[in-house]
Amino acid sequence: MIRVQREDFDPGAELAALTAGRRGIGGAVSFVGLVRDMAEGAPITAMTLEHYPKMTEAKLAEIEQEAQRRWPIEASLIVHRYGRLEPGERIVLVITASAHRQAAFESCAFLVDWLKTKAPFWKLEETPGGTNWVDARAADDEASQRWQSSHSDSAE
Amino acid sequence: MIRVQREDFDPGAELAALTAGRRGIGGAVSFVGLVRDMAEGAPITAMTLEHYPKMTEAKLAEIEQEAQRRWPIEASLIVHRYGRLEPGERIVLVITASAHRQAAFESCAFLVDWLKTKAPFWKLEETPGGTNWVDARAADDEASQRWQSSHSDSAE
Amino acid sequence: MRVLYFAWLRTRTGCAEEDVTPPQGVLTVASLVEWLKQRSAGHAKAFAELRVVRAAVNHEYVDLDHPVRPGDEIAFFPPMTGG
Amino acid sequence: MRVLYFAWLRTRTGCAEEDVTPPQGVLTVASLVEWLKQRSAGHAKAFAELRVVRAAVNHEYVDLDHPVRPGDEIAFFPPMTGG
Repeated sequence: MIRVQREDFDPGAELAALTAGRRGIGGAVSFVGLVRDMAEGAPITAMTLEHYPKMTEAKLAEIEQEAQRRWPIEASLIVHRYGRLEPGERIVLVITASAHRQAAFESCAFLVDWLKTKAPFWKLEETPGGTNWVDARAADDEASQRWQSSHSDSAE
Repeated sequence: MIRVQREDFDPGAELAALTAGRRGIGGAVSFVGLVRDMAEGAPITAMTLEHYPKMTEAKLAEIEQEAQRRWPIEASLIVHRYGRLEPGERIVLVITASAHRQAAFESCAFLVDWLKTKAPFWKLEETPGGTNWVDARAADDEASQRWQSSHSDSAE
Repeated sequence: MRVLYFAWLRTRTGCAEEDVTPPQGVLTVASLVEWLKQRSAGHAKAFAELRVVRAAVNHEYVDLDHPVRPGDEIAFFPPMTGG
Repeated sequence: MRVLYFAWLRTRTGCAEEDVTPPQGVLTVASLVEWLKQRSAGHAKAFAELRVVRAAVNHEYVDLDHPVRPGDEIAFFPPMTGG
């Protein structure tokens, strides 16, 4: 399941709803991304997430389908916020649940890595010295690329 | 933080409490282990977790300290239940939070892997055909051993 | 064609969306970019460093040699930084 | 010494905890096991397959050659299956 929203989300309620009644689930892994008050040593006062509404949900659904193709996932959820957020606020929630923990851990890490480089979101940081658009990190490209394989072209 | 308890826990409330006010956290990874209704193709009606009370908290604390030594963790929590649980019920919660998501993912997976082989818990399954003690899985030993290094002796 | 700009491409062009009718010779994303650069100093600045510009045509990521046609929705943006 | 049994070692011995006073020659976990096996058929069965028996002395995991002393708490259990 995919949701793109301005509002906050409740990670515990989402997890409970996703796993309810699915008794083949042995492990559920959740990732919550939060706005930090520092980036590369400089203070951050707020972060605004811009996105491409007509494209965002479709791209997130493609990424989720790719994870379901690669791992035996019983249930999954991506919730991504947009708009202006302050330090400590939640940005993104990714949950994957599977019979076995390894599939849940790997697929959740995969989704987060691919989100960062393949979903049409851009971050504007506010700092005491002004605003600046966050540069894509080379480390995120590398994290995303470690999941590449000959089978992954469909989600490109 | 470590807790060993008979009662259920609320993963969302635990996550919120653990990350509250810690604005250096960029990502929090949670693992929830659940009782499945099947094990190796056979139906499970309940699962009883036995543990060694005088040893459990100390061993979990050692494992948590080892994770904190290996990764830059801002906050972590292990909650492990004991007693009789039915399919769909939560068994264990592991949360790790860090400035960066990779440390959070790796340290959470590490804690879950080590829990399985180093914390003094034993599972008794109830099936329609009777009860049986769950065998340690060779796969869990392998998962635990992938984290071995020359530095890890202290937590053995 | 409808052209959309995101993040610093939007702030540099001063424009989130615009309808454009490029001349017939504009057949690819790359030639559209060259034509858009002439619209304003802001457009020229937005496309000054193509290495950090990504494009989508009709909601699919594409390379600069991808064809563009009347009626297409073309978006320009920097590398994504979601999650 | 206090001896504790967990999981199927508890069900086979029929005992969760017992205080024992082994003879002076019992100086290691291994020799304690040999001595405990003589207490009952259940004890003998519990320790029949030592490959799948683990031990702790005073709350630390140990090998079978670890020393035991009067006053120690010695626990026997199968490989752990938590998480």
